[in-house]
Amino acid sequence: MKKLNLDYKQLPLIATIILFIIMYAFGSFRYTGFFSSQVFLNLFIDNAFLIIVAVGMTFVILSGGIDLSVGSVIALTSMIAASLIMNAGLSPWIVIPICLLTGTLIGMGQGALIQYFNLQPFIVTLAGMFLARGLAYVISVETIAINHPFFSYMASGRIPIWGDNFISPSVIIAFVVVVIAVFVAHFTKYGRNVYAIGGNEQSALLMGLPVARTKVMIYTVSGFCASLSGLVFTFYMLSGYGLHANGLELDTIAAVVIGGTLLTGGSGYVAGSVVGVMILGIIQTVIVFEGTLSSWWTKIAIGALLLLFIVLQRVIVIRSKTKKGIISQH
Amino acid sequence: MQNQTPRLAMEGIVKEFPGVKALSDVNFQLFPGEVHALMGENGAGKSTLIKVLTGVYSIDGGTVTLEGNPIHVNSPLEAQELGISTVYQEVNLCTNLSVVENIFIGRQIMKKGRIDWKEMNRQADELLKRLNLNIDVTKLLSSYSVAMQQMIAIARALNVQAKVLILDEPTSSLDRDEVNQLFDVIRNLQKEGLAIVFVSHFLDQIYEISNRITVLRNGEWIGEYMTKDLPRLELVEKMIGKELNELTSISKGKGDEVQTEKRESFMEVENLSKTGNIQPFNLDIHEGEIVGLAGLLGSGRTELARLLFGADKPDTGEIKIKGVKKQLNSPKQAIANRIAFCSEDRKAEGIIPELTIRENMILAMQGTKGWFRFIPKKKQIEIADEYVELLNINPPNPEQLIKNLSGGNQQKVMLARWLITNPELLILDEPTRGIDIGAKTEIMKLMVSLSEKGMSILFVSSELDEVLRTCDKIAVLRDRKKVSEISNKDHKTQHDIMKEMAGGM
Amino acid sequence: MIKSMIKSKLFWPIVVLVLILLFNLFFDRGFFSIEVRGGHLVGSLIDILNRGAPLMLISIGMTLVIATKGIDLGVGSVIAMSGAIGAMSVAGAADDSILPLFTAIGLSVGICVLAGAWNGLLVSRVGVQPIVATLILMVAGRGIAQLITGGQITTVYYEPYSYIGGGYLFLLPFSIFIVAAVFAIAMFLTRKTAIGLFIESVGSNPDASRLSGINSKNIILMVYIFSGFCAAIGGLILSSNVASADGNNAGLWYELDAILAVVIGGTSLMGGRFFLMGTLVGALIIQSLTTTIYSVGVPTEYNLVVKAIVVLIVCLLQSPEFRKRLTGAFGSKKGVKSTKDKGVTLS
Amino acid sequence: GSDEAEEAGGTESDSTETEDTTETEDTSAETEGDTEEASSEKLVIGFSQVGAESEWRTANTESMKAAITDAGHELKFSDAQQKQENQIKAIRSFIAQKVDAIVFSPVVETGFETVLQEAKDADIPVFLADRSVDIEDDSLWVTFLGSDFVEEGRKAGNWLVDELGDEDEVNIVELQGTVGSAPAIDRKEGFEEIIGDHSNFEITQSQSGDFTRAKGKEVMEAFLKSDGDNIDVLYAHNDDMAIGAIQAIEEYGLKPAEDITIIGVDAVKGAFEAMAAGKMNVTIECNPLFGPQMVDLIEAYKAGEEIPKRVAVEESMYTMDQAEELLPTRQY
Ligand SMILES: Nc1ncnc2c1ncn2[C@@H]1O[C@H](COP(=O)(O)OP(=O)(O)OP(=O)(O)O)[C@@H](O)[C@H]1O
Ligand SMILES: Nc1ncnc2c1ncn2[C@@H]1O[C@H](COP(=O)(O)OP(=O)(O)OP(=O)(O)O)[C@@H](O)[C@H]1O
Ligand SMILES: [Mg+2]
Ligand SMILES: [Mg+2]
Repeated sequence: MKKLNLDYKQLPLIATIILFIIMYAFGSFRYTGFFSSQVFLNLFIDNAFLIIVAVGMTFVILSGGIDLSVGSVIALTSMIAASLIMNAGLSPWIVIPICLLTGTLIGMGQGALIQYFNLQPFIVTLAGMFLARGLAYVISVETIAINHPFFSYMASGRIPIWGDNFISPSVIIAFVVVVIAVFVAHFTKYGRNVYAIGGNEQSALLMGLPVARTKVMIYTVSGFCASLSGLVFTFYMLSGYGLHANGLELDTIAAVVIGGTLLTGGSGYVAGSVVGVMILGIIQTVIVFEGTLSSWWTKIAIGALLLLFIVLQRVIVIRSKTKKGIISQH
Repeated sequence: MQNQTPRLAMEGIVKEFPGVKALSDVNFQLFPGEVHALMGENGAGKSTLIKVLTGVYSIDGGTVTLEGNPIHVNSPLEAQELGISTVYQEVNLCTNLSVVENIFIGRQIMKKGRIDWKEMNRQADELLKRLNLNIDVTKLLSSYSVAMQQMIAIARALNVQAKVLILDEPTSSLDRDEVNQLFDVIRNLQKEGLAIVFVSHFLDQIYEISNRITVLRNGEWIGEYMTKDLPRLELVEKMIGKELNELTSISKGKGDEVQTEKRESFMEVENLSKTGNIQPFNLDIHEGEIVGLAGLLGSGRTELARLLFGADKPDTGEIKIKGVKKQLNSPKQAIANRIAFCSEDRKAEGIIPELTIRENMILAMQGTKGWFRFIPKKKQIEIADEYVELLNINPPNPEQLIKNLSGGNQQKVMLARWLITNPELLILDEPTRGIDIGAKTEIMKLMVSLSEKGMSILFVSSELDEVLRTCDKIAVLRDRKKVSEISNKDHKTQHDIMKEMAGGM
Repeated sequence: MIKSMIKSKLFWPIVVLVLILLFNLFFDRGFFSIEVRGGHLVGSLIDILNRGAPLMLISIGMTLVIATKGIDLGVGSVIAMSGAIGAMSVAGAADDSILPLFTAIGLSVGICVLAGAWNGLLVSRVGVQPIVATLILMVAGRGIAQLITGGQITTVYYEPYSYIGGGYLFLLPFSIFIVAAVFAIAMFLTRKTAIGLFIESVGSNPDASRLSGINSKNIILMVYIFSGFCAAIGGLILSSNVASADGNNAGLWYELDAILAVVIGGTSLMGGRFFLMGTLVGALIIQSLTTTIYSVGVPTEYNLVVKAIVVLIVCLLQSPEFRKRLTGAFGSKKGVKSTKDKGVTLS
Repeated sequence: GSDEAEEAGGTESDSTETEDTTETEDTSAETEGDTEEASSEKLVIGFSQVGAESEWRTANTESMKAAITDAGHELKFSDAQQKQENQIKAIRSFIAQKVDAIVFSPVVETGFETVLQEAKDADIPVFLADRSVDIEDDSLWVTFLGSDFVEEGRKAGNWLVDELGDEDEVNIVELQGTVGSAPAIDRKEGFEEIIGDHSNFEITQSQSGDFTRAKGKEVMEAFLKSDGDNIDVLYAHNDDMAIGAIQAIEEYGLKPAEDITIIGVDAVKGAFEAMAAGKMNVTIECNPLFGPQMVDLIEAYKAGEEIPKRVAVEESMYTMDQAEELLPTRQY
């Protein structure tokens, strides 16, 4: 009985993983060169930054909120990093904390507005999205290339795993973030409070949980993750640019939701979001390997694959739910 | 007792909502080791007083002292930290979390910087056993009924070292056994010197457990009395502010029994079941008959009622309405067949919080009329005014948002919603939950008079005396199975039914 | 009287709108002047109405979707699709017949309504979360629009087509009449039939609505269809206004502006009560802001910063907590009184 | 394909001579000869395009695709949807698929070091199309074939100075491209460079029109409203915005190309139509049809030839009076 119950809660996650495996198998059969461990690792290398924002976003969505500012915060971070390193000539050890602090403060500001003035997260973070990107433009509308040994190392450093396969330092950062987030979500009071607030904010308040503090914290963490992701993105791109990560917030939300987290809050897993990111990544990889789609068919194909995933996920979840009804009779 | 310093004292408390003065100049004293009942009609201000005390609402005037020290509570969190543990009227737990979490959240057991789930599960099990509950604590709260959730909320409140324990209508959907368990626990805590505030509309319970009573009426403080010095009748008079004499005189005109038999059957249910929820059962409901459903907590009464309303889809069996076989696959179809269902879970399945009293009332009726045959606003207002008056809803302003009403008044609006559809079969699942004694009597009377006019009623209630007083026939459920059907002709007693419920002792 | 005006959801948005318009007066004395030129009324205010027409339309549709606790991210792509279909179907038409115009309108509205129905079905029958369900159309719809136009910007030389978004009727731009008509339809459907009540009830508590015998699935389906309809007309106006169809750029980011307009107008993203009039004001605020940025000469790189600040100000003004603090800070007399309705936020 | 491009390039009659144009013609002539020999080997070419944000881009994609398949090679196409991260992912996938050559039009100039290094390590030659990258180590790519946006801006400026240099006071309004995009920045820079030397020219208003017709029209409307009678010249960073603006001007009651001189960039078909109708004065060509030229370069490289680091696309400038005649020959 106990086990079944666990399965039920994790069903969307399991469904997502199954779908990922199916997709991967499909790609491997269809395209030569797809079934290589490096292609698989590339999913992590190319999406490390997305994993990090998705982790922050998971907490926001678990609490029933949303954060649209993440893409712009990434752009702003990249811009600050680039201009401070290249134009002001500062050392990375000063620049990195400044970058992280900027994102964290933006997140905290958003959280405070949402909590203390009772504003809707969608709108506050939408304004945050305009503001951060606007500030990035104010720094410069042009792209700034970064040419600094530390950044270059982070960009092209290869950490060999087995054989010829390698990952980048960013993957390690993402991995650490995920591990910490899983721990926080399941083994700390803060993490559980996030779930409670997402389940029912009013109840959480009446149960005497520190709702205000937790909510501000949630957006702060998301801001922090966005700026950390911005740094990883900057390593990835080796440049600062106001147009970086345009529309990334929607990808992030999609990844989190595909990973089985409910937008209404209160239910989902950090690990699910990682799988969600992987699914978006593999959709792209498949399309590139296909290599024959025109620009518009690319869009249509992405939409169709998204649809396929979401509908299959629903079908798996609904069918197992009804099955469970029958089992629990005994 | 009076000479001690009170553990908690509230003086001259004032609370205003836009347009409503919910509390004016209310006093309240609470001593260690006592159970202090807070009494008043629906909307008298009991819950508001509790919310003001625990920092849910800010205070507009007056002082609060805890053990002689003035305190300012700004949030439930602060109240908890001061040692005030509260169970609010509506179940305020998170249905997306497991039972353990709901009990422990905010004060989880930590080991080496992480939550110790194992230990928490163990302690939760233990705690619930004390309340005689044997449930899987790792399951989601949403898989349990409202009554069970209410018990869990109580368990949560008991799980702290508190100075003051506040219980706002904790027993509204519990049945006798649970109430006894709870009272045992309360008496123990009382002995340990805890000060307890208890709100209930059940006079029996008040007289059983409380030492003292404070009465509120319309947000005003009426007085404080020792329970043993205040006869019931007097208490009720103080609550409603007028004399009262016909309170006990409801019961179905039992002389009509013969007539009842002759009446046509409205609904015949055969072999209806839903796997995992309720085993196959048969049930006949005649026109103008009140059928009671009795059973222990979780015996499947709600499930049975939901099947009859099409809220859940049955797996087997069939339903005949007036001899014609019908498919009831959705509430919409059931309503089209003139069936109405007033859910026990008012918060989740009843009220539409953002809408007004009027809109909540006419919703089901409009539902039957569809999108385009809109009930004109004038007509809506007429209907709403009529029912506000009939059910004595307070505040008597149909344009008030329902979420701003007291629990009991919300319940009345729910009743009104279904009465307005003028159904042939009215299913009432714990309709008197949280309703004050005056209104309860009114509702009973209404039920009886409606049934005399030919309406069939399926009445689910945890209060056996209500069931006995009104029903023609009582179906008893045990372990999700209908075990017997008792005709309420020859003066059955609560004891007879309890025996069936518990399994023929 | 004044008190009830201030309490009205419309009050603060209107204040902001008026402020933005007045701000323009500093830069352009003739901002409020309206004159007749070439047989029609011209003036900045008319321009704002005209230019804001598509956004107003789309926001009307979005309001109903949001009232059901949903969201429609697909509108931008539907705009592109509608424009593409409309423009392609009149591409080779001759000026003298207006039949092709009606085919074009019929085709684009028809297909976009289907697109809306698609969203609605995904949300109501398959049970996909609205933001993801409509994200699919947001991505794929633009692809479809480009597929239709072959990735080119198709120019339309068929005069009647330009009338939708560029024509004049009784001195005024025709698009204003379209908005008025759609708004009237929406008002009628939601206030003179039960649909409005059902939308609010489904958005506020879907379970309770179902148990009250409301077919919430159909209501949800309906609002997405309506949103598709509004986007279709908005798309036609946009495309006809520039007499061309641009699959990639038409309607880009309109969904965010529309959501913004709805929220500025006082409708909560949590569903329930909705305010169509407020939405119109919200859309006008956004349009006037855009126009102001263009005409006042804000350097391009500051555009977004200005927009962010204005959005925040509007939202803050609408927040009772913020106003309380503001009055608390300025008039200590009122400060005492203002702590009163803190409880309202809770329930 | 290839002769069509020649035709478009060949029609230039009075093009403003620039230094690299001559150079280009030499290279293309040179590579032309070897086509037969090189194409005997079938190559797999990965082409990563920016997106499909404008019809210029679509024409470019088509030209590139057609040229590659017509030459008998296998094409792996990927559309980055205007996102650099997508483009990096695409290049990685090309490397994983072990293609023979990678052609790509970078979304932005910066940030491709890492992935280009990976390509180099895998011995895959990279050809830049349309836009360049900003990397010091130029061994990471073989050559850059594309237009010079700054030069386009200069051309526009020069034409304007030639045309209106004698007037006392010329007020210019500018419709910029998408904020931060390379063509927007460069076309502005080149134009200002020329205009800056002439004190009688002044840019009075400048706003972004996002490269779209709708925005171009909307912004122009606002310009006209605030200062309509004093606008002498419109400089739009692409033809689409100019076309949108023309409609705004007409609706405002002025005559485009007469009351307001209109300069566009790209030379898309729409611009020719507008010029033929006498509503637009000039458009600076930015030729997207360099697919065949690119294929030639790839084949030449595979054949072991020396390739210059920078190859310019043949481009010219078209004025109103040429429009009528050339209109039928425009393909995009
Ligand atoms: N948030 C609110 N806004 C406006 N009025 C409110 C609000 N909360 C409560 N009220 C009003 O305050 C009064 C007291 O309500 P309260 O909930 O305290 O009653 P109660 O004594 O607990 O009744 P019941 O027995 O029905 O629970 C009622 O008239 C109610 O309508
Ligand atoms: N003692 C129990 N042990 C385990 N589960 C229980 C118990 N009591 C109730 N439940 C759960 O609560 C759910 C509700 O049952 P149901 O609603 O039919 O109860 P009921 O007879 O209507 O009683 P009430 O309304 O008083 O809760 C059941 O699905 C069951 O899973
Ligand atoms: Mg109460
Ligand atoms: Mg029940």
